[in-house]
Amino acid sequence: MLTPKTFSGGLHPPSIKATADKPIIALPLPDRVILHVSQHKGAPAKTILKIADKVACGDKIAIAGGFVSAPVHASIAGTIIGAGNFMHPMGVPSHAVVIERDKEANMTEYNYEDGLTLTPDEIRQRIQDSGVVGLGGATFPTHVKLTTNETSKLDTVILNGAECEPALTTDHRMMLEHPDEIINGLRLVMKVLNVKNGIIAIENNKMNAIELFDQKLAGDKEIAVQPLITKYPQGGEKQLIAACLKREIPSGKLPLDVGVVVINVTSAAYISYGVNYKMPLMERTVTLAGNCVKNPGNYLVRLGTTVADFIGMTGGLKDDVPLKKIIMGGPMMGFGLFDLNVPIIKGTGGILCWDENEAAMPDSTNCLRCGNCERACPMGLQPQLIKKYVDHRNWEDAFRLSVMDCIECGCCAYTCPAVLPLVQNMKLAKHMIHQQSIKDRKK
Amino acid sequence: MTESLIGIFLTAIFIENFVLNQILGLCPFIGVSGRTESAVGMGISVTFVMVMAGVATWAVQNLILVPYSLEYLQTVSFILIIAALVQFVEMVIKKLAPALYKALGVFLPLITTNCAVLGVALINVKRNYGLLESAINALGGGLGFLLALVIMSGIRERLAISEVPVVMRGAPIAFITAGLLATAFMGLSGLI
Amino acid sequence: MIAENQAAVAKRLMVTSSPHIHSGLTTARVMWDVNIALIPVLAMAIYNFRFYALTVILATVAGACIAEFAIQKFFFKSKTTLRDGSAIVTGILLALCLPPSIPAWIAFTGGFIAIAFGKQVYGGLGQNIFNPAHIGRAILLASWPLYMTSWIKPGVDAVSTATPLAFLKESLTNNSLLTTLSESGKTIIEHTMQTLNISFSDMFLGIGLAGSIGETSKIAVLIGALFLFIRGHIRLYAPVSMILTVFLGAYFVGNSINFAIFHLLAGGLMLGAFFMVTDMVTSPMSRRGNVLFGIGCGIITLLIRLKGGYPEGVCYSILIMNAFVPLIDKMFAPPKFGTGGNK
Amino acid sequence: MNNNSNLLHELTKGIWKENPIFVISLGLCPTIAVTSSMTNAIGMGLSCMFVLVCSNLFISLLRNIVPNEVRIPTFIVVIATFVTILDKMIQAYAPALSASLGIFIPLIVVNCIILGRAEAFACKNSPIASILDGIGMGLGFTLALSLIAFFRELLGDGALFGYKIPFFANDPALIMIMAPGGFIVFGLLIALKRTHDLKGKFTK
Amino acid sequence: MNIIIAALFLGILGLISGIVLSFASKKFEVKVDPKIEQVMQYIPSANCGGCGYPGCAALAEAIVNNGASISLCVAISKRNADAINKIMGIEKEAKSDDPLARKAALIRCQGLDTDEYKNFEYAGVKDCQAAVLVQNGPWKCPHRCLGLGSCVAACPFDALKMGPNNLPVVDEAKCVACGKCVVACPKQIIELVPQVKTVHVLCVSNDTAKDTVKMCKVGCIGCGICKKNCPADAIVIENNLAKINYEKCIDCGKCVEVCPRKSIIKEALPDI
Repeated sequence: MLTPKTFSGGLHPPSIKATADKPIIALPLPDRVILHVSQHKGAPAKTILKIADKVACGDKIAIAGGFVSAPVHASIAGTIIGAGNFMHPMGVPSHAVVIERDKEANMTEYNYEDGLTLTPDEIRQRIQDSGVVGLGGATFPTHVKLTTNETSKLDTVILNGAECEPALTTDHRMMLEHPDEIINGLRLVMKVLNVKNGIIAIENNKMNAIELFDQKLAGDKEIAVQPLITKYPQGGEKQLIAACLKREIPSGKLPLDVGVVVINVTSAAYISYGVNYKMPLMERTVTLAGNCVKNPGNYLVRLGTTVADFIGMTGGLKDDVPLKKIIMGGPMMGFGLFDLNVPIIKGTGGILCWDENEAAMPDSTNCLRCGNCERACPMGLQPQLIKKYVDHRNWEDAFRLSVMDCIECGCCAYTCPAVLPLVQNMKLAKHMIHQQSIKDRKK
Repeated sequence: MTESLIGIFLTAIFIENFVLNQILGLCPFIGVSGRTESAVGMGISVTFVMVMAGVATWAVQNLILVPYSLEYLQTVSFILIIAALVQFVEMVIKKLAPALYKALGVFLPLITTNCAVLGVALINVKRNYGLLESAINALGGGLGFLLALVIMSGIRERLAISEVPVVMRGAPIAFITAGLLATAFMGLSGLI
Repeated sequence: MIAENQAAVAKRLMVTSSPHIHSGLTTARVMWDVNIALIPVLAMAIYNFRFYALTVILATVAGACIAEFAIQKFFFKSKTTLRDGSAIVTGILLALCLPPSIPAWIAFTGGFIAIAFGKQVYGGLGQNIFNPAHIGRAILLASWPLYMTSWIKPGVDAVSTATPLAFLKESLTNNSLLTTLSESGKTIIEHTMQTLNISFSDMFLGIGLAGSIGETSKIAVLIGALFLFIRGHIRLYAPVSMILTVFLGAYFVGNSINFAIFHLLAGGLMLGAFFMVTDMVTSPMSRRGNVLFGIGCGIITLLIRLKGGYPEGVCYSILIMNAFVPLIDKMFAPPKFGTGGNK
Repeated sequence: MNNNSNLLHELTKGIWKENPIFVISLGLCPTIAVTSSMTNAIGMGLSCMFVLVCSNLFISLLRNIVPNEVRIPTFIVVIATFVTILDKMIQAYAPALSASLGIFIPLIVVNCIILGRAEAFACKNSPIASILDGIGMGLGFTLALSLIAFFRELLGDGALFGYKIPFFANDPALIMIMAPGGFIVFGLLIALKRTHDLKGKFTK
Repeated sequence: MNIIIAALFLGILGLISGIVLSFASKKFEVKVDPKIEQVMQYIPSANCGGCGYPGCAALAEAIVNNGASISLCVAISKRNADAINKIMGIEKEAKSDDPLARKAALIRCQGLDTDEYKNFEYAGVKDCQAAVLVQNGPWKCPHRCLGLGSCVAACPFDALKMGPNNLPVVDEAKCVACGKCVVACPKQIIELVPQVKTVHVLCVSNDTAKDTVKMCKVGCIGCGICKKNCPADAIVIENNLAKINYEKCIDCGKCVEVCPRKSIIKEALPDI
């Protein structure tokens, strides 16, 4: 095992990974799925089917709406019964297709073909067709990362198995249960990019995964397993590269600019399925946790299953613990839901059902200038100062302080003794500056 | 001799700070302490003019006014000299060093009516300082002004983004802060 | 299935921006921890100066709390923040740097001024530029110098005496005494300590020595500081650099280790370094900034002690450096990610 | 418009509505430097009023003769002349006041109120109106100075016009007659004036 | 004798200064924007620094180049200030003859502050845009006024206040129709409308009638009854939303009476 490494800044939120030793359970197919055309970063996909069309499992229902975009596939076989605006998990109604399950339909069969024998372009095309996006939560279409003219600059592919969000354990379980697919996915990506150096980066609170990969990759010259000292937000692309390779991505640049491509471990597994079996992304693993659910654990669930159905299929909520907050994603970066009839999308890594105690936050007070936020910020920003500029609606100075570099990891707000809504202020500033720059461009 | 010059110099900067102790030059102190960059420019300009004015007024006082017993023209002649000096310096810098003018020149007109400049001339006369002492006192006074201005600008930049109560915002809090700053600098009294 | 869940969610859900968890470290907890850390100092103070100390402490805390409450309630019409304990911290810290014999009404006024002019005019906790407790003390010292410079010996009855630093200052300006001393080969420190009948261990433990309420016992201060350090509320860059500056400076100036140790243990250096310099609101953010801040405090302290008009300079040195904090912060912004700098 | 009420307005506006210190913040140095006692404050205020009235009158008379380019130097010379006269007068008739006001008497030359009024008012208005403006502004200045001095002398020296006031004289807070006291009292008074303007709205 | 020396001295001093300065001004002449010089003529030149700029010349430059306001100057007379404004072309807003040109902001939402129409209780930064970033705001209706007062904060004239139902209220006497609030509102609810008109549609929802009914009690459903009853033909229905053409509107208030949803209101005539 290599010596564990880490990055500068960040912090140690309490490790509440109670579901780490719960094996992934495949849930039954839902009766109905809602598939949004916008489940990834970039342009929304374009629907190609209409109401009453029959679809088989894995059929494309929407094609990529641009280069930075990904197709959407039917996750169950059935009939399209609705298309139009449905509530998106982000709270804004957006275009979606509803499929009702045909209970008679047969499962689609997928045949194995060794992906490593294909040419890089073929592999990339298959990845693109499978609709795989960054499943760690960023949902950036994977094939875009693999399309570059500057392959000469690239030297490393990092598989992101840090999973630093407290409470989420899907990547951990994927690594334990599907290590071969993950390694295969990495090899496919390395082949596409013609890179000879692969790193699987795993935080050292997942020792069993590190040991498993060490064992699987013993003697491998190209791929190394890099343990990381557990720290949040190590799973962030920039922090991960800084931790593994001591390279810092300058402001406004991409991992590519320092010669690295980062892929989430679960994405790697689905790349393997997508290339070897031509199986599109129709399902994903979701961690269900929190005090309010009867059976917390890791579940394999079809995309488009509503949160209500999902919780119901796992056994439902406890009767005696009133639900206070539902979070889609992790406790640090996830977002609260108010409506359980929103579907699970490609980026959903967890559903947390919290009771009053778990959801409780202390009241805000004045900033004490303690500097905790500055020390915690992995991007070297000054959250307290930016917040003051935002309070005075001074977007220029907020911009000057590089608020656009903020990765919204939540370290500052987590550690702030005044419990200030720092991240929300950052988001607001980023939004306003973004809008301003759009306006300027239009001029 | 050297020791007493150093004494005059340090006293003028820290102990008898023009702004915080002598209470001179408050208008620009409150007016131009909004941003550190302006404060530095203003401070340097004042220092420059003060030294020149210190020397020029000494010359007029001791070479013309005293020999011809015209001391009663002190005020009139000093202010005229300072005004002319400032204008002259402004024009010279504007032509010869546009970059410097951009940084400092804009502050020059403000200095005519800065009572710290006239003040230093009057104090020099009152204390019977020689030429060198006058210049050193003026230099120290100017640097002290610069120091107070820069400190104040740093504080005010922070206050500008703080939640200062509405009635206190701007001049009131600036004065109270100046008062507290003066209190803090009282600790240096008796030094040297 | 859906209906069943909907029933469970009949009550509206809470929706907030991320992050959804918090470290649990709150302002109130920080402030009450500081109060707890002050207990050893308070205990030593009350042991040393009995009723005098108790009166002064109660008076300043009352002044501070009344100011906090009244200003927030009647002027700003906002919720009062008395409960977070910050006014009590200010009150206690002010009391700790006042002489025990000071009349209660002056102590009360000091507490009031500290909160009113040190803190509330700027908009309350976290907004102030200067350390409120020291503002209180500096204003009291300028206003009532007589009361503020008369000291008593520890004990039940008030026997007036001089603090070690005041005695040293007096001796340093007494030329004939200096010549006598140099003839007899005794150092000035020995002379001071013999006359006042104290030893270094007395100074460290705070036994039998005059001084302001909280500055006599260094060990009590260190215990409190250790507590704060373990709780993670203070960082040692500023206090250690301040103490080191004073120690080394005194060593080189006095050219004797005793002189340096004397300056280390005399006066309010420890109290100031660990409880005032570390005040989050009025100290710089960055590590380098804190070191610079500490060194500045140390230099000014030593200058005032050796050359200035006052025997003790900790309070003024911290106030003067407080004024520089915005500039120091501007100078040492944290290095942004991607620029290669290290934190 | 009624001519009389107009002139009355010129006289009274300086006292409250356009008070040179509290409203338009001009002439700050003497405001803080000489207000440690009521005597000094009133002495300074009246001195300023004298210079204001004289220079306003002269400048108003000269307003149509002086070319625009050299008006500022001319104003300064006029003001400096009257300041010198004043200085000599005070030295002769009130040497104690002269000693305590020190260099602040000659510094009236650079007091922004005087040049400001000359520029903003006297060089455009009739001599009568200019005199009234000078008296009004001078009164406003004097009042403001006395108000500050009232608090400072009472609290800092326990006295008014040098006469000890019982209770206050027991243990006066010396800081009030030093520089910091001046800054703080002045800051609080502007805040008070603003509170009045904002009708008691302290926070937004 | 003494007087002669004094006069001589002052005269010579003035002469020397004058000669040196006039020589220098020729020798070191630098072209400046003539506008700045024009402005300088009217600026007090007291150089007091009260405006926050380093001296009068700097203020003049800021006025000409950065659009600073002469009102910053504390010493200037009204006549000179007007003269400067004239140079800068900022004259007092000319009173247009067209009464429709005098506009004021209108808050086009009258959503009720009831829990029934809320998705969740919002807690966080008190800013409308910030609330939109959290699950699109707490209200079911995506067009509803968020009631966090971003427009109030944006108004430089103190013409907006938060009123009942957490909706902002416009003080038409103070409103100068600068449009800052229109930009500040993330929901595009605020519009500038002629002050003389009193009949307005207070809804911007272009959702279908079915959706709107679910989300609001007083939202326009685009039923068209107002359009049918309008004697002046001033109402059009676009995207499920009634719109008044203010040029045609005769302020009769007929539509107010017939609107089944009470989305159209007639306000009391402002005193102009």
